[in-house]
Amino acid sequence: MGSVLIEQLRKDFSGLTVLQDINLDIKEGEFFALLGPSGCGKTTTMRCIAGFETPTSGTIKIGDKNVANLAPNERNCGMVFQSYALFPHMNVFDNVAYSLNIKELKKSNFFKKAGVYTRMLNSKIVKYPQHIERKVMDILEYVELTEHAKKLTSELSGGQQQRVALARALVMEPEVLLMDEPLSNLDLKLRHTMRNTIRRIQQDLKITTIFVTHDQEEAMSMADRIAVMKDGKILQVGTPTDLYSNPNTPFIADFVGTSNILSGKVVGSEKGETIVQIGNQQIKSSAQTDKKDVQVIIRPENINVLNGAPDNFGNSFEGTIHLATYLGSIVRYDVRVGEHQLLIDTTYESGDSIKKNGSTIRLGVSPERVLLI
Amino acid sequence: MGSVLIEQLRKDFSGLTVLQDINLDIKEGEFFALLGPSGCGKTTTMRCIAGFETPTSGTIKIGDKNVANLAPNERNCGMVFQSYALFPHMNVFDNVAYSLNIKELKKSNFFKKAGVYTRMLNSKIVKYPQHIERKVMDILEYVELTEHAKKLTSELSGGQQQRVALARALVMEPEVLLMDEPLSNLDLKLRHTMRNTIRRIQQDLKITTIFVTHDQEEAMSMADRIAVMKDGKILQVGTPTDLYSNPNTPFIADFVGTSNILSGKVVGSEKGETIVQIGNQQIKSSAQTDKKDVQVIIRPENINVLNGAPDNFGNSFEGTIHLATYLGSIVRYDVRVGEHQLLIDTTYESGDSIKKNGSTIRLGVSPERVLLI
Amino acid sequence: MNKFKQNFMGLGLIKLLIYGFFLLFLIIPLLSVFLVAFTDEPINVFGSLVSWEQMQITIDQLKNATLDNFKAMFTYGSYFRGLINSLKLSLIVSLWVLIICIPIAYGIARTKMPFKRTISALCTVPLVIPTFISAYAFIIMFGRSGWVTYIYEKMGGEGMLIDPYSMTGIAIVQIFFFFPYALWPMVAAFKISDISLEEASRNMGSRGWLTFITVTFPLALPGMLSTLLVIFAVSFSDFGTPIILAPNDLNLIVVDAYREISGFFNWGGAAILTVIMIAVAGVVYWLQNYLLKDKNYDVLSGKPKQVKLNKNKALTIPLTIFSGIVVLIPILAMITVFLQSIATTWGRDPLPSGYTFDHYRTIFTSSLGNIQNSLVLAGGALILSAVIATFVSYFVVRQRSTTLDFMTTIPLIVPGIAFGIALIQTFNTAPLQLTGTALILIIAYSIRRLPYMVRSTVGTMRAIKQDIEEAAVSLGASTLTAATTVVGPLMLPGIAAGSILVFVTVIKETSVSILMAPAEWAPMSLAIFQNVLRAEYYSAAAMSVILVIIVLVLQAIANKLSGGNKSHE
Amino acid sequence: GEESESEDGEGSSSDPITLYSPETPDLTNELAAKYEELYGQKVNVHYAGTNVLVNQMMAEKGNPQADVWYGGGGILPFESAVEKDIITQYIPESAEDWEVVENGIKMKHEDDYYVGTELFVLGFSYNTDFVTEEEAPKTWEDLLDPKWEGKIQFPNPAASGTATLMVLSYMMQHGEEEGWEYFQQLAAHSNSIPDSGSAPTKAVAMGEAHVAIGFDFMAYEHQAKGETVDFVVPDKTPILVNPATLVKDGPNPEGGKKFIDFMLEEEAQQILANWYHIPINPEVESQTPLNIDSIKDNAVDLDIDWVNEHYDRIRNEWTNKIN
Ligand SMILES: Nc1ncnc2c1ncn2[C@@H]1O[C@H](COP(=O)(O)OP(=O)(O)OP(=O)(O)O)[C@@H](O)[C@H]1O
Ligand SMILES: Nc1ncnc2c1ncn2[C@@H]1O[C@H](COP(=O)(O)OP(=O)(O)OP(=O)(O)O)[C@@H](O)[C@H]1O
Ligand SMILES: [Mg+2]
Ligand SMILES: [Mg+2]
Repeated sequence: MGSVLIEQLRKDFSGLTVLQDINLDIKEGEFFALLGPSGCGKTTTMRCIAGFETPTSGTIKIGDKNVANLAPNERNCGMVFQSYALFPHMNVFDNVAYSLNIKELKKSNFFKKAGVYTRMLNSKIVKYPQHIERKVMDILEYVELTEHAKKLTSELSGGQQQRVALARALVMEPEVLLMDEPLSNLDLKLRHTMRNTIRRIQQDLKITTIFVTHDQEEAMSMADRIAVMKDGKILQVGTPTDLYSNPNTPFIADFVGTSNILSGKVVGSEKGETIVQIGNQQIKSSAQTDKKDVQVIIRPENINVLNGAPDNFGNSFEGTIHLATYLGSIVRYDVRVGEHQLLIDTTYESGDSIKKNGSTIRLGVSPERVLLI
Repeated sequence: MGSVLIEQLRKDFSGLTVLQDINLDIKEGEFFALLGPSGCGKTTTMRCIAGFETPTSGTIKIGDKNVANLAPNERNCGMVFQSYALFPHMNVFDNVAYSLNIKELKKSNFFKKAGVYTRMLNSKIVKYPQHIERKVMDILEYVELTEHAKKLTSELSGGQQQRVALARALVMEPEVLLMDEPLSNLDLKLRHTMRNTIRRIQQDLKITTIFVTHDQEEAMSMADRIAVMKDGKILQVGTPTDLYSNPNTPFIADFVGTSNILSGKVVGSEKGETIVQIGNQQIKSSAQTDKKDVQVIIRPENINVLNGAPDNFGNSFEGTIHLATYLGSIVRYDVRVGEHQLLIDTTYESGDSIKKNGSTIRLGVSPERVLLI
Repeated sequence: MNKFKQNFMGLGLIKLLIYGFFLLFLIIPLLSVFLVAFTDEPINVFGSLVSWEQMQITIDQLKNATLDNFKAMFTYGSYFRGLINSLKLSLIVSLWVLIICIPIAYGIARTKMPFKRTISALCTVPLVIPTFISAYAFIIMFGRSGWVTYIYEKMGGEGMLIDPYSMTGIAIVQIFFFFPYALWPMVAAFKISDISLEEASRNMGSRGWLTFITVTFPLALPGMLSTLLVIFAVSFSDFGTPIILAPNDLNLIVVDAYREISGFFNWGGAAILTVIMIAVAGVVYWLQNYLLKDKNYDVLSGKPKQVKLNKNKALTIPLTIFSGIVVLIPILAMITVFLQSIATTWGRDPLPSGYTFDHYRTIFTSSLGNIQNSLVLAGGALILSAVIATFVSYFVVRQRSTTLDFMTTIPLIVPGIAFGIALIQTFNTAPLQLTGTALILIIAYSIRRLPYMVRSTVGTMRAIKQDIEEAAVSLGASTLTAATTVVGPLMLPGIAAGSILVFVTVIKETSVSILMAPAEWAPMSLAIFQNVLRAEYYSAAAMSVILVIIVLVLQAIANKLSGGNKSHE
Repeated sequence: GEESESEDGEGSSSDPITLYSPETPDLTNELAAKYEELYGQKVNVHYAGTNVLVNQMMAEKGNPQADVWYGGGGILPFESAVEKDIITQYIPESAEDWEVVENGIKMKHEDDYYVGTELFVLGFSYNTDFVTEEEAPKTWEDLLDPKWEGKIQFPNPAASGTATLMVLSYMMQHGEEEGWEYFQQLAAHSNSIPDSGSAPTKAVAMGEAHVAIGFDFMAYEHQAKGETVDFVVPDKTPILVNPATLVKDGPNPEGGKKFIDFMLEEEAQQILANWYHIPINPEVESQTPLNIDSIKDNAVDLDIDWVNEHYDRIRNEWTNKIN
């Protein structure tokens, strides 16, 4: 149980194909991210799993069980909505207890049912039984919201609301936890905190989690594996380091982290290194390729500034600084090399000086750091 | 003209003090950022400058002129709103031409006035005069929107909308340009592009610009100087490198970039270095202080992992890796040292391996990188 | 200094004018009717302000003030019984309307039920028909020799299916002809709840109807409660139905008030009834506000919501059938009115004894003026209320003017008869002798229907973010220029929506018209009412049909015009 | 045009006459047209309910707009208008020698404040489809027959002057105690008590009621349209003239007087007769089975002073005792 297997999923909306050829094999306990630009079909994929959309074709299995004929309320997928979707007419406790009430409703007799109903409409009239009380308080403690239990959800800050949404999904002990951009409403600091909270909880509880985001940093920092989507298709699935080091398309190279992407032509090879002509420059790469027209990809942090240091990088050029951007621990230079523009990241330590616009620098890149696609 | 001087600004909302003791001296042509957490009063400060709020006390001067008695429409402050606030019933051109129309309205006779009014309600009926046409097209060319001039604003992408908002504010040739979190609605990629665009334009036109953000990276990468606010007060004003290297409170140290902040006691000094006791560890710092109880601040990137390298950092400890987070070009380790938790950033290059959770590492920090507050 | 000047030249001046308008035409008339309840004779408030002599008279009148009328209220059982009956009726009607509207509103707001558009369109028809006509149509259908009764008897029934000459009869007419007042606000109430909340509920294991009960319904409840107030007020102040059905043992407080003034010039009696009606409505309004405190959910999230509609046949088909039955009754009534309008005579038989267009011919020769009057008056009221509502909603939303908000709600709860009485008594003497002019009629209509307009424009205004306007100001526009060039155009959809309701309800309005319309400005609705009172039902029916046609045609035109303009929404 | 309005308000033969009347506009317009045809002077007809008109005339007391007021369902509104000081004395030559009361019918005001123009008989209309001539009630007491239970309609005395008159005349004859008992039973028998004086007769025509209380012309008007309605003049019943009067200080008193004269002339009387009203001028033949001679024996003596004195009280008690 807990694993999610998607085969050949396709979804059309009134004739328009929004998803196609989606194949995913998400393992039990895995923290899996769906990453991609706005409109690429992440939410739709998620909603197919949760059962809010019916796939046009293809199968979805949750823990060996084909869920095609199960209604959303029978799938046992916890979902954290982008907008949190907290019930504004209930307090935090009632929100979290909602799914437990529903469960109780299913197995009890008529009179108890009436009691549960009343409780769901007004929890002041009918009290919660001990086991629910305890379970809810446990989970609230877990997300550090114990003292906010009786507050209305509108009285909470964004991060607290997010944790209520999480608690509400977790308390039902779902087989799969689905989260649709749960952090996009939060500010940077809070986002970092919540990332840690979510990851800690997920690792503690080992719930299979699928996480939608369009923020590559978020996906990179949280996920065990990432599927990068574009235009309704999956481009690549892999661990964060995989995607970063071996993007299989220029799109991914650029989307996952920042990249310098240059078009070039293979003109030969030398000592196992491929030589590529870019404009009037040549560059060596240790990557092998059969193609003639290639995209050359170099990460900004893989370009070194040679402050008079020896030129032993295999590739070296001269450039003029066009713009220097200070990013805290990093300084990013926008450098013009011939007719090309390159981004270069250098670590910055207090006391280092930032180079002036217009000054000339020498750059070095080792062939292993030059990717060809 | 163009400079902004704020003295002892204070603003109460129904008895609650939202701003106090605000003093700012923003120079002509400067790009100035107001940075601070949500609710700290950034927007309120901005709105006081623009004239949308009346200060409870204090003076605001724009280019030597006290603006206390000027209505917002008389202050000549261009404003770019967080939500862009484009007029949805007008196309791009009409949006940008709005302030030019208003200007024309002010000086013309009754019949011309009626014509301008009509044009503002429907620009198909009354045509624009040549000088407006040219001015608008010039600015649109500047923000690279010439071919979108006739589109409705709802047909533009986020970044294009942002540029319309910018063009609309620039065309009135304001003395001061105010921007309230103009980038927070954009996704990461677009945000980076827009940062460059805004900076380029600001540097070209040399308009005094005040920029509100809660994103420290944004402030750091764009501003000439930054004022960090908290709870309605200004904590520190300085250049990005100033703030990063010499934060004057732990709050700033943490808010501007990430920091490890530890409480310690000064126990002595040795060779000009202060020795601080943190728990059962001692650490040396080249900073001087009179205080006994200090906050020790170390940036994550200033902690080095000693992969067997010699121990010449002045301070060195052993720690256990608790969590490793992959952030693209950086790997952030969450390391437990004694009872303390430290964050450590190491640059990651393709091929490097990421250390496993639970493994033990040695860390080194040089005393110059240890700040005391 | 500068700011001061700006305030008084631009929006400030307009705000002052609006306050003056409400003071003059709403607050002072209501206050003076309150005084009349003590003095028993008309008081000339404005006269007292301009003439010392008149002031003396007024002071004398006030010196002689007594509590007799209040005592009479409780000692004469009839007024008191009228009040109780009215309360009972309005309560029953509001509850039933609520029950009937929930499924239809849900169907329209949240499902893809078959014939949704048709049903929505048909739901406006009952709004157009004056109630005394619908009541009369009810007699033709359900009366002793009505055609429904005929069918019922043929099918083996005894007597009448429903006795129209009873409280039940009145309630049924009101329920079926007033439900559209509640329907549209309720549709809006169902639309506010974020679809993702329902998905969240289902995601946590709850089935469709369980989700409805525990999430959708509680969220729509505040909207429903305020809808209930509207229906309560409309039912409480309707006198057309009871006057036509006239059960032999039922008096209602509005009917009493109407009779006191229009039958017996009993100012004291009318005034006390007016005061009581306003008091009751005020209490209900307060109760609603009290219940709704802290329950305003309608600002759930700033993000645009995508509404997914329920397509489940097991739900939508019953909903369509139910909605169909509900709209069928007013439609049948309308058909009955039409048959009546082309009948030579329609006696005890199930169908008219012959057909003719004579009644229409008569109307076109003798009542063309009334049609014209209706259009002019409704048009005038429309423009006036649109202008006022636009600015009022600006002040309410942007400047949080709760006073204006409250003032524009008063007309919603003051029964038309009461308001008419207040206006006549204030404006029938110098120096502001306006009774008998078209102007006071237009003003009265506008004020009465302003709440509908304001609700619609305030909604749109709320949706227009403040910063759009601030952007205009920061670009150099004065607040008035910003309001006219940016806010105004953006409010057009809201104004259009409100306009339809204002126009429809003004064109059929009778309570104020009966009291105040001079002959040369008599609108259709008044002509119909007079025809009904003279028992000239055939021409009354024909006029009603024309009224409905005019409204439908104008509505179609308005839809066309606003439809060509959708791109801005 | 040429007819400039005279400033002093005396009026001349070219100034229009303003007629206030609650009678059916089609009728009054016909009268106005006839007058204009005969005398070349324009008559503006202003239609509204009786009470609205009275109210309006009171409001206009300072600056009266009307010259003539015709009609009001009988004499009662005119009686009270005398006290309200909104009408003034005028009797046409042709009526100067009338007795104030003839055969129990008050033909004009004792001090000349109004003059009758036609006769209204309060009686019973019935639907001939349900009720034969023999079965039809002949006296007021007949209405209490249990066979009419739920089949009677009559106008509401709380709203209609005609209906109040019915109540008062019964009380005058039988005493109040018996009167209230009678009307309580009558109300219980009725299925609807509408505000409008003509609605009950219309209900009979529609078959909604078998018997209704109303004026004669209402029934005959329906009958003429082909509906199955007939009318019974009860044994003893109120019979009233429907007056015309000169409005006090009207803008064109000369014109007003001439119009009142006209109302009693044959041309006007013929128009009234055509509308099934009983003409007061014996030269004109009634278009209904009723005429001034055939009904005079049924008229009950009405003590108008008593009526004026008890009107408000009885009406109030009605709302208390009956509904
Ligand atoms: N109900 C629908 N009907 C028609 N098209 C739809 C519907 N829902 C989604 N789409 C389309 O499907 C595509 C994918 O939508 P989806 O919401 O899955 O994107 P996403 O990847 O979640 O984007 P975002 O990051 O902006 O949330 C979009 O082009 C969208 O317009
Ligand atoms: N009109 C107002 N009435 C009362 N309090 C207000 C008002 N406007 C702002 N505040 C309060 O003033 C404080 C500062 O608000 P402000 O909008 O300036 O914050 P901010 O720094 O811009 O925050 P954010 O980053 O969330 O936009 C907040 O606590 C806010 O609640
Ligand atoms: Mg999405
Ligand atoms: Mg802000």
